[in-house]
Amino acid sequence: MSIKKNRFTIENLENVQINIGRVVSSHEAKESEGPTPAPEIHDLRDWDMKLLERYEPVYSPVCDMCCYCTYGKCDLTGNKEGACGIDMEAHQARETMLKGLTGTAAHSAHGRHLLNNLIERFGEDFPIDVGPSNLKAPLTQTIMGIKPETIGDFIPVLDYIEEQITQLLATAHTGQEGSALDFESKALHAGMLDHMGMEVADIIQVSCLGMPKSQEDTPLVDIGMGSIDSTKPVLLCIGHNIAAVAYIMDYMEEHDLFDKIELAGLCCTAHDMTRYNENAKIVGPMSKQLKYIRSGIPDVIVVDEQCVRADVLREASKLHIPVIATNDKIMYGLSNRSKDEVDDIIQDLISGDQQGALLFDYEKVGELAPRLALKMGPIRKEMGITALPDDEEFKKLTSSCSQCGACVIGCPNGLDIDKAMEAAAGGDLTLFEELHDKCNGCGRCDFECPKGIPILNVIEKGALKFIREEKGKVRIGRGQIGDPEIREEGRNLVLGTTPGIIAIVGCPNYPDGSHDIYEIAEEMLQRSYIVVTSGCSAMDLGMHKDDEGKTLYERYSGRFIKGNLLNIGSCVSNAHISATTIKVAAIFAGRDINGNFEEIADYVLNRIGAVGLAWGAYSQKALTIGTGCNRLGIPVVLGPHGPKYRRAYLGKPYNKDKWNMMDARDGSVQNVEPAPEHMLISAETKAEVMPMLAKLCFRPSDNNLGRMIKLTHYIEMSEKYLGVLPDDWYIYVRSEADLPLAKKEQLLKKLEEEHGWKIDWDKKKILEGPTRKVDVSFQPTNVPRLVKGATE
Amino acid sequence: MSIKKNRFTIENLENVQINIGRVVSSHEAKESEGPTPAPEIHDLRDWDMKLLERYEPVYSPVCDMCCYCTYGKCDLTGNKEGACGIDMEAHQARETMLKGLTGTAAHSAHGRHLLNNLIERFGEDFPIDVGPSNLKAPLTQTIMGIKPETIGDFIPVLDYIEEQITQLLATAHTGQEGSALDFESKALHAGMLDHMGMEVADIIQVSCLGMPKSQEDTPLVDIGMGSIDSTKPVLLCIGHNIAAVAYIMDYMEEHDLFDKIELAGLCCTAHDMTRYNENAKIVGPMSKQLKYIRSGIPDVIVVDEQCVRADVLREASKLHIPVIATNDKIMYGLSNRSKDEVDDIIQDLISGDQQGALLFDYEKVGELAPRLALKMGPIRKEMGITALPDDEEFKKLTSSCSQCGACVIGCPNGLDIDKAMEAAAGGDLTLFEELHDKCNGCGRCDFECPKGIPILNVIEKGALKFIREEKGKVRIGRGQIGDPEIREEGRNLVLGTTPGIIAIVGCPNYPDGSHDIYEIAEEMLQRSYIVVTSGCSAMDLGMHKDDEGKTLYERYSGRFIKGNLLNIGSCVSNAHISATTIKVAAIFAGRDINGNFEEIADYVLNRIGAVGLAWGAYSQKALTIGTGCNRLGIPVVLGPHGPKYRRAYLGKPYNKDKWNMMDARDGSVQNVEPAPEHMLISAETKAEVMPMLAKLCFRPSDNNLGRMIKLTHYIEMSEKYLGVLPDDWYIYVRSEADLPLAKKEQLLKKLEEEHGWKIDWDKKKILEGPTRKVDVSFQPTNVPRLVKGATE
Amino acid sequence: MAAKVLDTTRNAVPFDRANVPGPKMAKAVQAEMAGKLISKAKRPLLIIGSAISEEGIVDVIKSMAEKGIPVAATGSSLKRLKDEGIEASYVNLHALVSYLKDPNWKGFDGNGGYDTAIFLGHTYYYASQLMSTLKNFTKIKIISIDRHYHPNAQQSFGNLKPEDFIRALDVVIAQL
Amino acid sequence: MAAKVLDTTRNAVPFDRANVPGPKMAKAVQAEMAGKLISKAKRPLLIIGSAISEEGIVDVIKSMAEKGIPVAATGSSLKRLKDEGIEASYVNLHALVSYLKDPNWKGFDGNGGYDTAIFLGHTYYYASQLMSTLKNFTKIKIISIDRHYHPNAQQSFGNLKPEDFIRALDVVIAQL
Ligand code: SF4
Ligand code: SF4
Ligand code: SF4
Ligand code: SF4
Ligand code: SF4
Ligand code: SF4
Ligand code: SF4
Ligand code: SF4
Repeated sequence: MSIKKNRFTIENLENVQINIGRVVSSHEAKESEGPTPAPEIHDLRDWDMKLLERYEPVYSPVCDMCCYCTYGKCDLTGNKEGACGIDMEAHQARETMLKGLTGTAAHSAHGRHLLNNLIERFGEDFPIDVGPSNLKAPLTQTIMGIKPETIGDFIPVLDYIEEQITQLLATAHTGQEGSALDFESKALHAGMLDHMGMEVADIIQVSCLGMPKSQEDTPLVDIGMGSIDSTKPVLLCIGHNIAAVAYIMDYMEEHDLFDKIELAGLCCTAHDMTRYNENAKIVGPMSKQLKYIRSGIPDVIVVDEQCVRADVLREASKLHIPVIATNDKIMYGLSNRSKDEVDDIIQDLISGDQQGALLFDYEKVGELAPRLALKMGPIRKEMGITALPDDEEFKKLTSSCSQCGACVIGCPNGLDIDKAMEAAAGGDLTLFEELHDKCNGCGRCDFECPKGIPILNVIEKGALKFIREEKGKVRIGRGQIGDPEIREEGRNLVLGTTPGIIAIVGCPNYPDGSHDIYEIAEEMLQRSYIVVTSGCSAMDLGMHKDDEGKTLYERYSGRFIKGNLLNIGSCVSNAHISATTIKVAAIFAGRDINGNFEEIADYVLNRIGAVGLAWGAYSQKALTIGTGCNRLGIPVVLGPHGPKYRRAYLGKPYNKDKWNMMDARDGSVQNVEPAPEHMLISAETKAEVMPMLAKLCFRPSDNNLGRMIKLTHYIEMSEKYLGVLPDDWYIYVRSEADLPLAKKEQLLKKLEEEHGWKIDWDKKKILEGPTRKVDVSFQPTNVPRLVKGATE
Repeated sequence: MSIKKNRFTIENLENVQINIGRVVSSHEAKESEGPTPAPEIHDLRDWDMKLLERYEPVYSPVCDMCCYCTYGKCDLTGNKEGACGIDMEAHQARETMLKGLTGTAAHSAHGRHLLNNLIERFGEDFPIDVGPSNLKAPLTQTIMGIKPETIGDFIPVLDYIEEQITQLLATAHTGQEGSALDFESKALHAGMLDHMGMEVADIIQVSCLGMPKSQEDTPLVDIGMGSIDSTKPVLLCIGHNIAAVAYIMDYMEEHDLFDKIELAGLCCTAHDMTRYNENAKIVGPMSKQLKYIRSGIPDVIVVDEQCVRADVLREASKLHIPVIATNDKIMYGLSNRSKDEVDDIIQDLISGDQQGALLFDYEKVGELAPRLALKMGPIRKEMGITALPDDEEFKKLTSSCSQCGACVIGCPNGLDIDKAMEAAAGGDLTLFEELHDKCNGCGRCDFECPKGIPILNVIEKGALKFIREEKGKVRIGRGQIGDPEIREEGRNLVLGTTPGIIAIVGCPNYPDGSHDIYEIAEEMLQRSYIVVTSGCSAMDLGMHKDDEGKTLYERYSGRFIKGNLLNIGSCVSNAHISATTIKVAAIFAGRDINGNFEEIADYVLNRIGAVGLAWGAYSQKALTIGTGCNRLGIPVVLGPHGPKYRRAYLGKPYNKDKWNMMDARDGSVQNVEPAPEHMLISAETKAEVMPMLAKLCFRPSDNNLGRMIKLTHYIEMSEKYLGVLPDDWYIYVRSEADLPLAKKEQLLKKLEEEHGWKIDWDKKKILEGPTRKVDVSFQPTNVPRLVKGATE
Repeated sequence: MAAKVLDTTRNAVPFDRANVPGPKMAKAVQAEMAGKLISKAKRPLLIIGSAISEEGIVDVIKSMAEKGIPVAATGSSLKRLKDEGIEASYVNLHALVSYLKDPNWKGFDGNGGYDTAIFLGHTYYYASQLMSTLKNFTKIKIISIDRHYHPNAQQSFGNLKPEDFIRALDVVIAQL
Repeated sequence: MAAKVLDTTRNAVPFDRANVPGPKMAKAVQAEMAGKLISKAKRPLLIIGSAISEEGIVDVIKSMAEKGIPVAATGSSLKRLKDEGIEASYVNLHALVSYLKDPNWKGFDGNGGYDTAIFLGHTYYYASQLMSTLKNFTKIKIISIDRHYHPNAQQSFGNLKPEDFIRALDVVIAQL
């Protein structure tokens, strides 16, 4: 039987109605809730403080002032206090917390919106199905202590998240928290919530919308501006939330329109569109947004939420592209047409009377968007509307440039636009072709030119040949890692024989174009790391090809074993990456995860060599995802724009007493190697990042073979990319068995000569030197209560 | 019978438990929910757009850059776009929305914390009791469409608020809303939510904690640094949330400690302490915080949340004052001692081993704080610990000043510290005494002095004589306006014969000291306005006396009728001020308020002459309170720091077509006088603000007598404070009956001569001129669907 | 005693330390140049605030008004100006900047908006914030001849000593 | 052709327009003075980033290293430096600033921290942000001799033309 959320009356209880919020299955009721179910801010604070003691927050203000309240602005330079008594450190921590919280809210609000929509369509009792897994919602279970079975079970999860978000947001008010460390604890809390919010959003869409469920061999789809057939009407969807777009695809399916209309997505909506229907195509990540609009190719644009440029309506209107807004978060000042007839709306948009329409009736959106595309397509193609200059204008514009450099100072990446203009004026387009790849399409340069040159358009025109060739392949987002895969690979990860999981995620704010993450991924794949990816990064990885014209997705398959490349899905699918570490703890190590965040994070920190790389992270969402990883014990590396997030968590390897750990078997303390060395750090170049990733995969739990493999990669990549044997390689050596085989002798010599270690050269054994010995049964922990026999 | 929130099993439903979230009374179930119960962001957007069309947002950036994400910082000067495509206008709207939302969160999170605490203590079914009112929760009823009867009924209210806060916070993420107007609609939504959050917080504490319930004759309590007997141990509570402090007062009551310990409050906690127990004393508003700590008088400090200086622990520790933190929002990095014995904690604090303690067990807080004060008191008095210099040091310090002016530039108010130093060095303290009143005690100057002079301490020392005299009286916060009072006064308000409600609220960031609001209040009271007040302003009003040594509270009584002064209570009590306007609509005009926000706001905007004055508003809470008033149709005036909130809503009286209104009787359109002229505006001085307040009380619904009274005050205050007859007085004249009696002839002449109106001098009647005639049955509305016979 | 050379461009840092709005901040201007800029304006508006008690300021306003520059009396300055017989219109400064932003505003004389806003005698932070509106959302020239450096103006004096201030204002007037 | 006079203080605006941190921004410094300040430092550290492909930079680093200034090779600069035979220690720049903040850090040579950080050859925004850590949380002197103006340094060149840049670096070296 099924009882729905409802009100009903029970006999003999007069004048009383019972409001049933949620029907609890007996299974759930019996489930232990664990030590910290639905933790409040302070419940996991001890864990945070342990992390923060070792990985100290380091602040890099983007601004020395605070402008929160009318006591200010206040000048906090040099860690001075503002008028409310806050100092620079605490303010930076607060600001980072607030920005991260905005990211948490973005994901959770997306989850709530989608859940409301899916409950309306499928009912609260629609069962969760994520593929071959008993452990379906690892984050939810670890944080909340409940095991959701239906989508309605996520209602109290979101209630909890929203309550905590409100509590956290309150602390960003003037006159609340005064301690930087406590703001960090709050930021970590926000990060944790974020992962759960993402988990909710992705699980419900995977369950209800038939997206791939832990499927390793998902199909490949086309990606790239060059892959869209612009002779057809082009319907472009931008954003992250599939709710409205699903109706469009349903309508197109029902009316056989996939042949007649190119349905293309931009940003994460694109991932989710392909997960829903493989006939959809992907234009690319956020960096293509303005570029693609300016090309004039889209005939209709549908926006939902997140990572949608604020100027979409302005830009689209200039090119007569109607915009349909579908979400409270982005309304662009448009009139709400939800109650109007589709035909009337189409009429208003075709005639240009209205630049766009706002609709909350998704049935109507589903019908309107394709029908409108069919009408607008021919009209717009006829008119040949584009913002790009023609050849003659291009010549004129590039020649009018005075090389003043204003645009260069306006460009966030300081790209040499002036030089490219000069070269192009002389007929040489190579600089524009190079620049195009590095340009993230932000459009700031446009506002700076005293000559009024529409710079981005000129760049695009200059690189047009190149852009037409922009075609690649992306493997459709697969969703979670299934329990069987964990069973197969868990051991290798914990012992280190699979050298690590490298999660290449986040946005396209790369320092030097997207080619870098392609090279990084390729290098790590060749070295048998598991590379998982999502969001914009997953798209950009599919844009590059090897000499044989193959993308990485075509070269590497998608199962969760060493040396494979897994596209997890959209931004919200990132939850499955962190959840994977929980699954290892639960399935491989048999830990009880229910409401047991601290223990699981402690496990992950010390045993699972997973590292996140958010090389182009720009967003507050990426920030909070990273911070959430950190609370769970997963280190994260950012690109050189990363310090603008204001805060990193850095370890000090030379500070030996920060690296003491307990052995859970007896509480004895061991001084361990700094593994992982940092929790949140940035790097300047791809060459710097590769050995860093290898190093951050070390874990105290590595067995000899695992450590040997990891050390080999660390040393090899250091030598390859930095030209040296790293000067800290030896501190990761616990015995000769840890040494890379091929270099064993050579390294033993170094240990003797340069570090004064004692070597038994007959047996090729280390006699003295290492901080600690390998002990396969060492149970590293940072949490006193987890020591055997400890009483809380 | 009573059913509690619980799980229980129903026979015959195997394996099923029913989770009862809330028991709904039949009464509630029958209540109509109205047109927009629990509105989402877009549900009230049409109303917002109507407001914003007339009262255009005007932005005054405090910063020309945006630093939200790592694409930036972006330079938006001159309304340029940032890298995400947002322009300066939309960004300023977004930033203002976000800051306001922080305020909404602060109140709502406070409400949630308190509700959890009170439910734990009193149970969900504890009935709401706010005094002689049937309409107990006007905001909740208007917004949610439900009529709460028990404190547990507020659970879904907070759930809704938290969900909406999360939705709104999401929109502050990069790549969401692109329209400034839509960000304003979101800010207005946040403001509305804020008022409901405050209502929840205050109603539950009034109901459960025995605070005055719509009581007009509440007792007077002492206020001022001079009113605290510093020979006794002094226990100081700072913040806003009574939850923990209530236990302290219970403990003191039980143990007869009110004679032995001075229990003093600072900020709104102080208001609520006196509402809970009239033996508590009030030190003063937020501006006294640092000053009072530096005096060294407090022996123990308990902090809860909001408007607590971030440096309380740092400052207190220097003076050996232990600090007890009691709330997730402020933990100062202190160890959580919740599970420790009170005696052990006392020991650690007395010995100085620990600077403070964090406790979530309020029973323990209740015992710890007074016992600790009893111990610390004698120790600290013995040692005579204060930060203030003695006479000799004072001389030395003031003489060491080089009059470099660095402190003046560091001071947010640009106070002439250098001159005061110079005068004091020469033995003249008058400048310090003046400066002390204008100084908001922010402490920024301390960080700027190249000579290392602890400036604030010097100021305090210089004004010590003055400070010792700081004693006043405050009438204890009364809570809501009761239904009988509304019945008595509603008609006068709507017809204008009571010239208006002036709500003097908000923080102490005054441009020129607190005396200004005293003078404003006095002037308005003398003119028979109803003056309501709350929070820091309510305190500051009690600090000043007339020639006979009487405070305003002693001179004016507290009933809701013209010419009275009502202290409503703490910040969260502000909800009752806005709720009063709803009560008028419901009780006097018989409007159905359930889930009917738009109609009620339309009513308030056009008929109720209420104006908010937040002269010293500094906080994000004050911002959102103001914005919430605006959505409800109540104009607000800010002091000169106000433009730092970045946005105002200003009407353009010369733009005639913005002032068209419909007559709800027949839909006919009338061009009306600009009343109220603005929604959110600032003023430079008290002299400017007084006529402005009078003008903002005009409403289209004023009858002749009402308009005459209002016009009289407007003209008189203009003449008194600005020296002129205002140049727009005549546009408020609809007929000769609107004219101030005493000046009728003179003004008629002006109408004829200066404005070309036609006058019948025999009858002293206006024949031609006014925009419109008075029509007592005119039903002004801005909402088409409210026109009789309109179909939605 | 020889008079020191008056340099109104010195000490051009925001009078409120943290009032650093961004890359575009006022050029420090010499009094003579400020006067010239004002005299060249087609539709100047002299905007007076409530901080005009310093000796000499009102005389300066009077001179400027007599040269035909219309005066907006903001805050509570009107009373004082009236007392001195200066013709001025009361307007709230916040409202005024919103009118100045509006291309349809007809000005105090009904002849249209203004191209140059001259600020004098204001509460520092108040005027600074409202200049920011004009700076970011209008093309109006903003000239501050107040005693403190205003970053949100286009041209501003540095932070002046009181005595230099009045001298500087005299220099300005001499150019009109 | 007579060589133009080298003025390294010109064009001292943040190379990223919006990189305006607040009231405290680097003084633009002449090359000679920069050299003097460096030569006076007790414990200087030359911090090199990955942007050192411009002709002439590596030679300059070499000269400075030869004058005894220890070199921290951040980013991926080490390979290039090694190739040129320059002695340097690899360190990640983010980690380095956190070590510099730590009074207990013993430096690369075990003899303690550094009193002067000299920045050269960096990705502009990356170095700028990490200078901000040093600026706000340490007493270390920050001297940028990079090609672009760095507001978070104490002393910095303005934005220089490539040719002036190398000339300026030569002037710096001449002072060591
Ligand atoms: S924190 Fe950001 S918005 Fe505020 S002053 Fe600094 S750069 Fe401007
Ligand atoms: S929050 Fe504090 S530091 Fe920030 S502006 Fe307000 S008083 Fe200044
Ligand atoms: S659009 Fe490209 S070139 Fe222009 S400023 Fe942005 S990143 Fe630089
Ligand atoms: S701003 Fe314009 S003129 Fe100057 S270099 Fe760039 S493109 Fe050329
Ligand atoms: S990866 Fe980043 S840029 Fe891309 S869609 Fe997600 S949040 Fe946006
Ligand atoms: S949110 Fe937009 S304007 Fe702000 S820093 Fe990011 S890209 Fe720039
Ligand atoms: S403490 Fe008083 S004098 Fe000092 S800066 Fe603050 S307001 Fe000015
Ligand atoms: S900063 Fe110090 S020395 Fe300078 S004027 Fe102020 S008190 Fe005197």
